[in-house]
Amino acid sequence: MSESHLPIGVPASRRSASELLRTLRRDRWALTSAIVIAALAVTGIAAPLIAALEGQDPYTFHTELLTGPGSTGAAPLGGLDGDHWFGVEPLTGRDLFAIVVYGARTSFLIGLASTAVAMVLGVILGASAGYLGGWWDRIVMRTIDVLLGFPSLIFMIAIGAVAPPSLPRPVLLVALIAVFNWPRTARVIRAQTLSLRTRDFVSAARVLGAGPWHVFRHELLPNLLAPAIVLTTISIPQLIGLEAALSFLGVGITAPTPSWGRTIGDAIGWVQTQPTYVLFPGLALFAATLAFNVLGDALRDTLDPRFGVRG
Amino acid sequence: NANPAAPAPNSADVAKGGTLYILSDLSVQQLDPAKSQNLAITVLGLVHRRLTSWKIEEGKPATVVPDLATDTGRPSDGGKTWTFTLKDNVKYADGTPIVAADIKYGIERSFAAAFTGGLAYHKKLLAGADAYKGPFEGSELASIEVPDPKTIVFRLTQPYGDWTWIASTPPFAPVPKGKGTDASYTEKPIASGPYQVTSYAKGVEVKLSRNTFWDKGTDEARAGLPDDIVIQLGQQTDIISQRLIADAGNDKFAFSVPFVAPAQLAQIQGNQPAKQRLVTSKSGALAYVTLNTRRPALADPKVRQAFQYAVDKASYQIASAGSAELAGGIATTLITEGIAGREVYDLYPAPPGGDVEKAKQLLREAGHADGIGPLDFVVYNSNNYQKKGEAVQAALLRAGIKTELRVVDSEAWEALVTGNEGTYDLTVSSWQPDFPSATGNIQPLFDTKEIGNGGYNTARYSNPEVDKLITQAQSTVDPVEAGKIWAKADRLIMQDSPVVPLIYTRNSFLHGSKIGNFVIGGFPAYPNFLQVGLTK
Amino acid sequence: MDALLSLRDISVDFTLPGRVVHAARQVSFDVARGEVVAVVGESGSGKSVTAMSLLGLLPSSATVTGSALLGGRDLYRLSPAELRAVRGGEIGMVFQEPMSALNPVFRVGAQLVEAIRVHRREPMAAAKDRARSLLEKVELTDVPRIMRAYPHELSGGQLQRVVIAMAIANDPALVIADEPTTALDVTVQAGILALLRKLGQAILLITHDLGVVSALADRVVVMRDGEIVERGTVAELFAAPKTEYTKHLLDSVLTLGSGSAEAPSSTVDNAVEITELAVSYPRSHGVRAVDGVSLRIAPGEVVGLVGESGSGKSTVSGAITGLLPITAGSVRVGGTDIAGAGRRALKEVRKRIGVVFQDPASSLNPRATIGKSITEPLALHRFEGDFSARVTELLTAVRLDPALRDRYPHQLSGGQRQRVGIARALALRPALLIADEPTSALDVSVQASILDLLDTLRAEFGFACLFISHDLAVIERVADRVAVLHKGKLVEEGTTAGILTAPSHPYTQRLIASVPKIDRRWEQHGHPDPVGTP
Amino acid sequence: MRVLRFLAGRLAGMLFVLLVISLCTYALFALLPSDPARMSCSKPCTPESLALARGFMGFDKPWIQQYLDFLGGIFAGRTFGSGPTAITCDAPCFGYSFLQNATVTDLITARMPVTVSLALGAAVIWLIGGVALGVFSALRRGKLPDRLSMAFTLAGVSAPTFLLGLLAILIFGFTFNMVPVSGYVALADDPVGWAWHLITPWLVLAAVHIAVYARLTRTQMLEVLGEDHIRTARAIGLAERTVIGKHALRNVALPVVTVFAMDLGGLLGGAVITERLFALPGLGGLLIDAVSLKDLPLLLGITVFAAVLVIVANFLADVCYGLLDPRARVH
Ligand SMILES: Nc1ncnc2c1ncn2[C@@H]1O[C@H](COP(=O)(O)OP(=O)(O)OP(=O)(O)O)[C@@H](O)[C@H]1O
Ligand SMILES: Nc1ncnc2c1ncn2[C@@H]1O[C@H](COP(=O)(O)OP(=O)(O)OP(=O)(O)O)[C@@H](O)[C@H]1O
Ligand SMILES: [Mg+2]
Ligand SMILES: [Mg+2]
Repeated sequence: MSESHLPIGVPASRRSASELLRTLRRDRWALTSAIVIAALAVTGIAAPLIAALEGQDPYTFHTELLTGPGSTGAAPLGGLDGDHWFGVEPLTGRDLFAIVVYGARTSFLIGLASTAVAMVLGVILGASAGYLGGWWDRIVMRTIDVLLGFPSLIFMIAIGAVAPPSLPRPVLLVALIAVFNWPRTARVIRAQTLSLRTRDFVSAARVLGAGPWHVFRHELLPNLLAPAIVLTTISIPQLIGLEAALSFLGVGITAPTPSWGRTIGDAIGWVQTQPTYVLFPGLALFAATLAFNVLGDALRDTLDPRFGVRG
Repeated sequence: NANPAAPAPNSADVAKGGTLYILSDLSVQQLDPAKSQNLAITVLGLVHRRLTSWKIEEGKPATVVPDLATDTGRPSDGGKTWTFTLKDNVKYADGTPIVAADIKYGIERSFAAAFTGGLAYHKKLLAGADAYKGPFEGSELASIEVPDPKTIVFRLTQPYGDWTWIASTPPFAPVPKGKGTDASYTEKPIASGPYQVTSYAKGVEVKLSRNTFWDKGTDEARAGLPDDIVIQLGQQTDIISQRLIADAGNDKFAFSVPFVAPAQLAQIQGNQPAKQRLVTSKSGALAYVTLNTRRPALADPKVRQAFQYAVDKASYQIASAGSAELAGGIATTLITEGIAGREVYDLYPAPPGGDVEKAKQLLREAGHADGIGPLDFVVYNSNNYQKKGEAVQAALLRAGIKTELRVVDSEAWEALVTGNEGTYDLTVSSWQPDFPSATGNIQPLFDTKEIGNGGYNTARYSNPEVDKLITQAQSTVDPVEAGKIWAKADRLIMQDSPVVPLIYTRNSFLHGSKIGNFVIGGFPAYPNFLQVGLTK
Repeated sequence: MDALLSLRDISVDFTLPGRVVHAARQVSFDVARGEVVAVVGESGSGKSVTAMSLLGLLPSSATVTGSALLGGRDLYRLSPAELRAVRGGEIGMVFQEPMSALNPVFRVGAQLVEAIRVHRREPMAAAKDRARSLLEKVELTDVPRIMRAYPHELSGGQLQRVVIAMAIANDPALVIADEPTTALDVTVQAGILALLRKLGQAILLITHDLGVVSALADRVVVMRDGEIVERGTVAELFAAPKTEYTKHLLDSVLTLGSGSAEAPSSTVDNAVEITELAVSYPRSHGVRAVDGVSLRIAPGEVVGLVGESGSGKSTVSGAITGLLPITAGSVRVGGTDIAGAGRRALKEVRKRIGVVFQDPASSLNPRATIGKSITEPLALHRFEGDFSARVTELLTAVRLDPALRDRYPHQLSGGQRQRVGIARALALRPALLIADEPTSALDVSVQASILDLLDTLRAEFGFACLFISHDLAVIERVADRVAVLHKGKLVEEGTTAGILTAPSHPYTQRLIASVPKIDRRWEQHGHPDPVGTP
Repeated sequence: MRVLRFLAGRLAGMLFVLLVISLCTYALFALLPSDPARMSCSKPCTPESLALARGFMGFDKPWIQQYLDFLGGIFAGRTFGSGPTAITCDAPCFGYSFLQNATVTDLITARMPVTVSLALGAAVIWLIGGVALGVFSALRRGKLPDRLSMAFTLAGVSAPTFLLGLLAILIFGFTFNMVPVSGYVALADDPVGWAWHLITPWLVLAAVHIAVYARLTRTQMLEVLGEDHIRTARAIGLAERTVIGKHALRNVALPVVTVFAMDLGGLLGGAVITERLFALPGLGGLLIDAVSLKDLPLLLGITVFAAVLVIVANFLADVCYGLLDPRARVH
């Protein structure tokens, strides 16, 4: 055996970070996705600035702009022009670009936060149930059954009705979304753990004296990441939709603060008269979803040392 | 009809026969007269006749007409006693004649605990009804007398001029004495109207067919044209619109029960054939912003008056339906169009977009130079109310009135605004009476008795003078006289500004190309199901 | 010569991030019909990679150049359909690590039947019969159970024989056997070798066991560092090795009777004390894999555990480490009862145990680099000091290039992986080492180094050791005492010298008689009888 | 014996879960500001008429008592009111919907076939389609077909069901006039009509779910393809089709089965939006009615029923684990 080192040497410690970078450099899809995600995050954070570029805000009504048939403002392009880059919302004349930009704030950031919380909970509880088994497994699994079988709609209506307005909405939202979404991940992760836990390398760690946390962190987690990444990235649009549903029930970010999910929900009925209304926020959501999934794949590939399998 | 472009409904071509399809978004079709809250001219009216009914003509206020009775009721005792006589030869679908005792029994039945849920305006008015528990425990209601099979006499607790309208509500439909003891009566009611139920599939569809014993000659309210009627239940509103726009197959013979939503209205505006089949009411329910007078921030009438100028009724029109034309005319008074007694006036004249300066000035005068708020603005999450609320919110903000929208489920909203606590500042909603009398416009909304406990005085407005006028008007038998009193009350209330009238909400309905006689009168803002027919 | 297989200038390169590994370079040799060619050489010298390249089984990170002609067709340039016919049909392959070679979710029988039916349109029943007879041929007992078992329910040696059965299922013209007997005790090994001989197929035999070479091969190719360093007939090679490396290799061979380790220091407290241990597996219907075994290991003592494949050796080690639930009896390690110990006590005990698993492939986390796997115990038990230096130290000690620390397990050769396992077990300087076939994949020279290493460490720290091996010479070399397991029962126990020279149990006697010896006087005797007749 | 003990344990667990769910539902209703009797209150809804309605339906009692009555009804049946107007609900009585005038059991049984038809049909499509797409993607990892299939399936999850359904109706129903847009035909009456009416809803529902399956399959596939036993499968000469479709796929099954059980279990409790959109009289529509009309007895009945389905589906998934992967057996 012999090795010849190529010019680029990689220090072991920074391997995965630098490999991810390498992947990005090599994979144009992944690079684009990273850029899209970064752009959306910046958009969310700097929404007022970006809307100011266009010179609009998402709250001001422009009923004077609503011409079109029946003067609903619903035209195929919805009044898209140099002042209103995405056109305006029918019935109100609010600027759609500003709405989408501000919506990134709510949907993208809150959607992400709740996704993250749900996934962390799901992975930890699922893996611990599968690995530890016994009564802990039973408790977690029965809790999952309860949550999955629970009429969450009623629950949210009830919460919407009784939650004191003083409670910070983002916190409430993230908590609610997380509570109803971790079980799905947890079940998948548990199933995977059941199959992993008897493998020799897990046993090897155990006989080294590794406790459950160590086994989880060093043996299970790296092998569970692939499905976890998929479940995480795929659930983003659903959770953003859930955020919209919650705000509809009065639990979410209150109107008129824009959110993608709500705008899309409002816009569905207009798909024939003003397709741009659903198209722009829809594309934003789709772009975010696609970008996260592509990046998730890239991350998966980086984490998988057996990169490349012969077909 | 709101579309000048569209030709007049093809009433000339309607013919007897055919199958009519009614597309409903509801999944439960209540056909038990004791439990139904239907207006006199919708589905229930196809199956059940009552003592009186409504005559609906285009562009005219609704009038009361005799139905099973020979006239619209004869008041005596200053309006405390009302007597009706039944027509000859009126029969149920099984051929048995309808007798006065059946009307009495039908009304008594509505008092039973098992049959709550219908219109119950009669319950408080009939003497001695407070303690009455319905006919199934063996007792009869003494204040309804049936001296002979053709005559029925009602004794009321107070003189009540509108009893003739009350007699058109569902509980005044006949139920053969002793029948209808169980809950399933709604699925196989004994019909007195032109149609009887042939099949009832819960949540799916109800099929009606002709009642051969119904005699057109005795009925001036019903045309009874189609041979069969199919009510399709549980349909999605948008899909109903799309089906009717497409106008294919049986949908040619169909019309929509729910209103056409704004998005579809916009779509129809660009579709000439569909546009011809869109029928918009001339007027309708009063949409208004409620100012909770019991809240410190809104206790000052001057502050409340500022709202009258701050709102932007034009943007509300657009938010409701896209245009003033489709949304309905601007409202400045409380009594709605098509109702006797209505007087048009404007205490707070302003352009449709509001008068922001005036509003600011009033606020300044009231000591709120920096504006007020944030106020708790609750809206419910159906019928586009969220958008409408946002329009009001944006308009108020121009005058420095800050609000925070609180979106709640419609049931929760109902519980909140009709509950006893009244923890909200503003809300926006609309109101349409159940029968065309100004009572329905004023009393439920502004009578002190209607605050909390399920009452709809959501502004929690209490003015002894107004209360007095209400009692006075209700006991006036002469509609013209009563109308005058109601108009006075209307003005009085508006001076105190507990609500901001926005618009008289027009409702739009779509029907298939083979539907004729699809008419919406001055009141109510619904098509008259009883006259609809199919064209050849 | 009529070459069945002829390799020409085969080179295999792996592209890893930032570097290229030249695993095989310009490898050329021929295998004639019916001939057995042994490839021997240092662990990591490219034997397996070369073999796998023939069937196109290398991962896509590998680049293969050269040509491999099988009956005139270049294997590297076959169409997928042709390749499929060759795989399993013309060339049967026995993989080096049998324990991870089978699909864990299918029954062993089904996989064997499938291997048969890919190439022969046979009815199910016939294929099943054939499968059963194949399993019998490879000397498996309890065939019905094996057919029904899932791979993880079989012992290493049982699996190895299943894999061999699969390889020969369709009477291929050539069998590539990569370390085919590493998990087999000598009695079974002898049978398998005899079987392979009898089948008369050409065999490309990759092995580190020169005894096997001498018993089976016609010609030998010696590889080192990806290159062929020497080739010749078995006789030539053994008689007159040309290169230093081959000489060294031959010198490192351990033969039975070449001496044993010194006697143990006296015992105070037992490092391990097993009393009346019984273990039965959940699906074994009460049949006990280990039954009534009592054994103790004193501190500083090495106990060799030998026994037939499937006799329960790994089960005993599993019980000692607490990985398997005990059905009866007790296991005490350093005075602590393993079954009854609390989590903290268990952790304390385990801190002092090092374990080398029988299957190196699956005992390493596929997602962790070698370096990380080795530092794991250090981190776990808060080892003070420079991790990186310690890893370098350990890798060097097991004769691995410290640069391998950044590799992942699948990027190593079988022997390299095994040594990583050893390095990990030794990382914490354990007081008790449990080693399950720790040198089975190592060539004799590396094996010698490892055994020396163990000696040194033992002299320094005096750890106790349970050493499971099927290689009696190795046992003789390291063990103070030997215990012999047979069908789950301990049939014999005593000092190494005593047992190996004067075995009393018939199984042990058979075992010792079957040890293949390298016959250095090959040319005089002709082909020696590979079957050690009991 | 062990199996029996295990089953008994699980059964007890399930019953416990159902108790918790139903209890919580009742408690939640107590939390809600709206009153289930309100929907049966006369108009105008005076406090007296509300009290009357409440009393008849049994909503005047403390909620915990109502809950106990509900439990009692399951074993002993219930009667509401008295005299000739009394409503009886025979044991096992899971409640009576006053708004729909029927026992909850009758309502659910009437609606079940529709939902089952919808859910199962869609499930078949998305399971087969999703797994096939996932395998396809895995084999072309990182290439354009992989990305396209990902974008395609993600469009399905990203778009709200409502939008998908509406578009499907507009395009296939109205523009091309290919399929009916609403209604349900019983399988027994007319199998072709049944499928014909359901094909669009199936596709819509499948489009919503397919992405998860495609993505999970893809990632697990990549995971498995690197394992040694796949090499063995190839070495014995198996066709790539078999290597992928049998050896690799079986190892992919665990997460897919898990998600499938959850999705199917959830959907059998009602595919709310799809049913509404296509006017399919299934449990989803019933559930929405129950929620919006605050029909507590019906809601509770559907909740318990749906929970049973979810729990049973999850249980079956758990049982499958051992069959699919012997290493995942819980001992
Ligand atoms: N999980 C299991 N379920 C059922 N039987 C098992 C299981 N694991 C091992 N066995 C059986 O128990 C017996 C002892 O196995 P063990 O692995 O201890 O053998 P061994 O002595 O280590 O053999 P080898 O030298 O081949 O590795 C074998 O017959 C094996 O088939
Ligand atoms: N996937 C891979 N990526 C990178 N390097 C690899 C890979 N597989 C094998 N190697 C390297 O190639 C060399 C040859 O490996 P091979 O498996 O052929 O060794 P071997 O001769 O079979 O050794 P052993 O006797 O230990 O099994 C080794 O140094 C190994 O580290
Ligand atoms: Mg090798
Ligand atoms: Mg073993």
